[in-house]
Amino acid sequence: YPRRAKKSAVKSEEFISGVISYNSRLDSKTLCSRYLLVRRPKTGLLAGLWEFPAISVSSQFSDSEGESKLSEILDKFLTIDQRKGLQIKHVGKVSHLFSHRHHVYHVYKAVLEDDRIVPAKKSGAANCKWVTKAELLQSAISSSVKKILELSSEGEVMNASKRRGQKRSTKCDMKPLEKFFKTAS
Amino acid sequence: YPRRAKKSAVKSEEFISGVISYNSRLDSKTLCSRYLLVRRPKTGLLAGLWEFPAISVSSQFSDSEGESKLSEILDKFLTIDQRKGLQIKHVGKVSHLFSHRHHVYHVYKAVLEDDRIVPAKKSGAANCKWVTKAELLQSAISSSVKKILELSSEGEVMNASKRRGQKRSTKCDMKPLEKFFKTAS
Amino acid sequence: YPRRAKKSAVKSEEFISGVISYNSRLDSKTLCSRYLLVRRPKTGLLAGLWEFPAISVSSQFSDSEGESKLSEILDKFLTIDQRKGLQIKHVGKVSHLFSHRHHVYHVYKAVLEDDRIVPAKKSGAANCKWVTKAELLQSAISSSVKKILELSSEGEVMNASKRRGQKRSTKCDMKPLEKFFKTAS
Amino acid sequence: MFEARLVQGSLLKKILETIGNISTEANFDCSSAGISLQTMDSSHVCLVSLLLRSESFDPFRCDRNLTLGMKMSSVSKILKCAGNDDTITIRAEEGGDVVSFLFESQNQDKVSDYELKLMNIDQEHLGIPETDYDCVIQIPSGEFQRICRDLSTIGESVEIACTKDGVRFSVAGDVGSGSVTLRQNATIDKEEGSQVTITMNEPCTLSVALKYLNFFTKASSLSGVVTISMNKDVPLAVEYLIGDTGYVRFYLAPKIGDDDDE
Amino acid sequence: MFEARLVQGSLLKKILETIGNISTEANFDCSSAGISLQTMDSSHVCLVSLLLRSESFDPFRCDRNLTLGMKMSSVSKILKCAGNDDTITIRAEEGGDVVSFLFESQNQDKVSDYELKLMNIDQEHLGIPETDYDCVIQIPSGEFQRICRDLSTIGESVEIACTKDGVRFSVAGDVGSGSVTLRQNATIDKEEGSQVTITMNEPCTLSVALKYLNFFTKASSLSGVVTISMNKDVPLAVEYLIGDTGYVRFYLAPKIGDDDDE
Amino acid sequence: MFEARLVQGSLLKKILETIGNISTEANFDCSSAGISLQTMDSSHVCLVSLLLRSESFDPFRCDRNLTLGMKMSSVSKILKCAGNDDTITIRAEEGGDVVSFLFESQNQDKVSDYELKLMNIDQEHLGIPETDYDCVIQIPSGEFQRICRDLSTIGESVEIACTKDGVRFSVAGDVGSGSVTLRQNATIDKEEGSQVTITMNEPCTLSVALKYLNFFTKASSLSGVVTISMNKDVPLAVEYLIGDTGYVRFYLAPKIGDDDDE
Repeated sequence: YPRRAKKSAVKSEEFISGVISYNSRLDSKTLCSRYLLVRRPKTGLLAGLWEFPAISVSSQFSDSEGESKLSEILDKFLTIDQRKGLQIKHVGKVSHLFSHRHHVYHVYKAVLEDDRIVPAKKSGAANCKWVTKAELLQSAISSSVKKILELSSEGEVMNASKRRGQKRSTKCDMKPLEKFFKTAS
Repeated sequence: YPRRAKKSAVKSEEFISGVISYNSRLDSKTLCSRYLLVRRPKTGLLAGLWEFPAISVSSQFSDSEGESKLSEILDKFLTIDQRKGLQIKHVGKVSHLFSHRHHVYHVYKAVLEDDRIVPAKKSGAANCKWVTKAELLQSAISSSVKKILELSSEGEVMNASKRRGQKRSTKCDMKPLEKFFKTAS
Repeated sequence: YPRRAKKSAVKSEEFISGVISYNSRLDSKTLCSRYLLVRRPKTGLLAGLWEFPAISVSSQFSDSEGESKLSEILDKFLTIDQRKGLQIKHVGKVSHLFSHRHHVYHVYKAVLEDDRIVPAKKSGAANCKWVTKAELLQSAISSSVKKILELSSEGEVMNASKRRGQKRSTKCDMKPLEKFFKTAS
Repeated sequence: MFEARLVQGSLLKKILETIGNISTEANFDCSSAGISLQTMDSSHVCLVSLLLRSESFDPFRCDRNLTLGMKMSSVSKILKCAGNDDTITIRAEEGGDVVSFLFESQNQDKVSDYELKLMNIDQEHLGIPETDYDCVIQIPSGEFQRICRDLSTIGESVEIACTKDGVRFSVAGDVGSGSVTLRQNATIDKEEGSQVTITMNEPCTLSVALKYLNFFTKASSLSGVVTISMNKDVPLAVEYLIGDTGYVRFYLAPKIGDDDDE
Repeated sequence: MFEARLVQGSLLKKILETIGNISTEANFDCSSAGISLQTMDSSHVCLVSLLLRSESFDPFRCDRNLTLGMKMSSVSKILKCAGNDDTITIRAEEGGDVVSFLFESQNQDKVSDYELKLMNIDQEHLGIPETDYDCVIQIPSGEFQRICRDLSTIGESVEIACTKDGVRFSVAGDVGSGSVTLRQNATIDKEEGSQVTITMNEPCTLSVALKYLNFFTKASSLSGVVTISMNKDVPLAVEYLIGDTGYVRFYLAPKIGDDDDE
Repeated sequence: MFEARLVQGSLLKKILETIGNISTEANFDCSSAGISLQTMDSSHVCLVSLLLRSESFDPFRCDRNLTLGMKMSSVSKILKCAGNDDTITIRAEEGGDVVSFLFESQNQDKVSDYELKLMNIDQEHLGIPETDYDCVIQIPSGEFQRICRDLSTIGESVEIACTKDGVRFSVAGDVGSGSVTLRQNATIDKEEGSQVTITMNEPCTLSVALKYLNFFTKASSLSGVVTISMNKDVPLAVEYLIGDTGYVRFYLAPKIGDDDDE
């Protein structure tokens, strides 16, 4: 998409972005996914917004450097048990142009196959939360977060139609209990 | 094989032919196979003879058209449960020259792995029967049916010798009960 | 390595050498391996020394001839049950230069995956023993035996570091009972 | 309208489990005589024939002959939901596409009602002639089940040899060989009527596949006694009576040729 | 310092097995009131809330409020090493990183001492308001467990419909459909107090997923009676009392929309 | 000719199951003294030694010393076909290639005869010297089995520490750590003779692998009491007596170095 003629005015920063999720199987037809969001610092760019955990990377990073950076993210937010079940895939990249910045997110998708080892968050992993897709879209997020989510969801609809037997449906027919009970203070 | 010089006198018709079978495991060394035969109409070409279910197809059919035509055959004769266990393979083709016709049968082999879901025939699938190879050869069949059977059996002897442990033997040491008890009227 | 200028003085003999072993799993971290050694005849070259079972082969042997010769070795020393669990790999070759001879050993590694079917030796397989690596190095062996052992062990350390969960460690923290009880006469 | 009420509902549970091992779908034929069923396994070497006479039920009503085609695993699932002491009532309408099962606990405090979709099942029935068998052996059903299970760990075929003194079951396999001999008029269990009884015209020997005998003996809970009938070179007959008003009979093709099962 | 001694140690074994099916890690909150726990499953559709009042224990000592975060499978492994008649004592120090479990056989001849590493578990608690439910049903716990298990072989959702006459559980699936009806004030088991009792403001119908009910009913060994409370469109509540001094309560989100579970 | 008849045939069934866990093939050595067996597992860290004296049998006949090599899984299959109350008779001919097992029911109405092909098994025997152990502990066999099973869910090695007051079994693993202490002369079971008894020269501590102890304790059904004998740095000895006329003894190599099992 369009770029300013004077490229040097826009600094391009690159990141590894981890879309970490797990699927709870509600019944033989219904899976309910939850994604890990982290909160940006209270000051600075996109202050206080929620996003997928990300970490800076140099623009010419190798595959192994990308995996290594992703590991740093995973180590920060997931317990050892949670890391055991991960299926990881490099799904592509998402660009976002700000007024004076250009961010490129190299998106990795990491899905926990065994849903029973959530919901504990890793000790010390503050300012993060596991949310459904609906809750994610209702959180304070930037548009690049939506683009990253769409990119990482691309394979899923196809898989749903191809897979016999247990379907992957994103339609959960039960609301989570937080809709009924408020979080205790 | 030989063709008349005046090709236009012989009309070539092409068919998808489905050799549908299941294997009953009598014991650790013995498998007993049964094949699905259907009866041709009482009038017309090869009237009243038994054959493998077949369906017309255009001469330049694609792979997916072939599979789609095969599906029509399977839907007509097999129940949903019976279709679950199918292993399907396109094994080749068989030609047969009549006095004024030329038939080409594109042979697909479909083997039901789970023998416990037979012998129910699909409701409405009249004029068909499941027979052993011996019973098949004793039925009223045309020579193209024998050729189709031979073509679809080509892999099996090889597999028998290569496979350790459970052998695929076509020698059943028990006669089916129809040899002892006649069908009730 | 160095060869005499007059090649014809040194006769080159080639062998298939089988490093046959099994692994006992002592606990989730410890595997203890044992190797099959056979004793050479009491007279002649390397008299009375222990070695991995070997069999002559022509110098231009094909893959299938190699496997066939290996089968002869396996048939001689292993029971049918012991042969069931074998994982076989052609790992390379080892040369050894004597004063007037040159031996080339084409080394095959055969590992029994199921340790419960040892220690019976095949009836009639005299002059052979199953030994740990430590016991092997303490036996009367030639230097080519050591080289063959090193060649066949090359993959193992690498596998140990790559494999998560159950580690392949060669450090057994229990001594075999032969260290405590002497063989009855 | 078809309606049949069985006070001893557990009988139906046991019957269904047995049939389900042999065939996955079968037709229950309902007439004024009662409920009958005949089905073969997929290899056509064994057949099960069931009869529950109308006297087994109270009440029993069958306005018109009706054929109820059912998937055995589905009926089993439903019958597993019945308590062992429940009364079971089967109901169906002519031309309907469901059969209903009503379970009532003894004090009627718990009532369960299940509906199962019927299937169209096209199976031929075989006519089984009345046969005068050379040997008819009565054995306690649990004993026969035990013997079949034991011998099937050793080999795949059993040779059954019956003389006036007793019956011998022999097997051979990779491990070795074995035989079990039961003597005539022996008392295996202390209970009265639990003897081994042989009625014989002439001695008879037959070999059959143990895999199928182990299916049949799942009906052992239906009756304390199993009756085995043999003629040379004809299918073995194995019968369990259901009270006074019914039976389950199994037929198994004999092994061809010599008794070697290798 | 925290110390709590439970003479009927088997209670703790049963409680732990139940919770472990729902969540893999949870915080045990210790205060002068007793031991409490609240955790949800990973899909956040069900919640278990446990309370063992301090009177359940003898002695009970809790100098300062303490949160003991444990991995359920690890606690289960340790509690499986307790004999069914053992006394169980739980001990922990403030600021410590282990919790210890002491098992004493009745005659004190066998004493087992286990230490479990604590975890930092960050789970939010939900506030569950006191609710006046439209229908409150008491059923023998074994009966409810049996019904949930039976119906889950037929379908995945159960519709619970309660009227003053009784409660009906309905299910539908590929095999067919079914319903079980229990009558009010019925006597299912001979034991006293094992009746079906319904307290009702107005009739109520709710659909829930059987998968989760089958987790809850693993607590059946804790109490002879289970109490099910329903309001339209709010989470179902399922409660098992633990003696006089505690309870385990489960909450399960209702199914949205119509009762069709397909 | 070798013939040995054991009235309590169930003993043989239990013995065979135990040995089969350790070694897949073994030689039964028959002499006028009785039947003995010695075999090690494939890692050579444990050994089982069996003796059934000739007085265990009636009759017992052994014309010439005989070695019967058998595959344990095959013998187990055959012995599973014996009833628990059957008499078992073992027979073999010198120079023959089979061993036969005769099972006779109590009233002789059911007689089973099995033949097993013998194997040539080339295993060395180890000479086990008479040892004066520092600690000899007698525990009810069921209790020891329970302890080994419990501790093996926590860790892989157990440290056994014996003093005059009692014996302590300790384990550590990923989950945490634990120890079980049994007091001297304690009464764990009400039955007479089911006490924990310690005979000690000096205190002793030994670490061994629980995996192998769990194999040994499968012999618990042979005897109400298990005797554990320990000396520092020599193999642990675990003995179950078989009536008055036999024993099964297990030896297990100790863990080297410190007691850390990681």
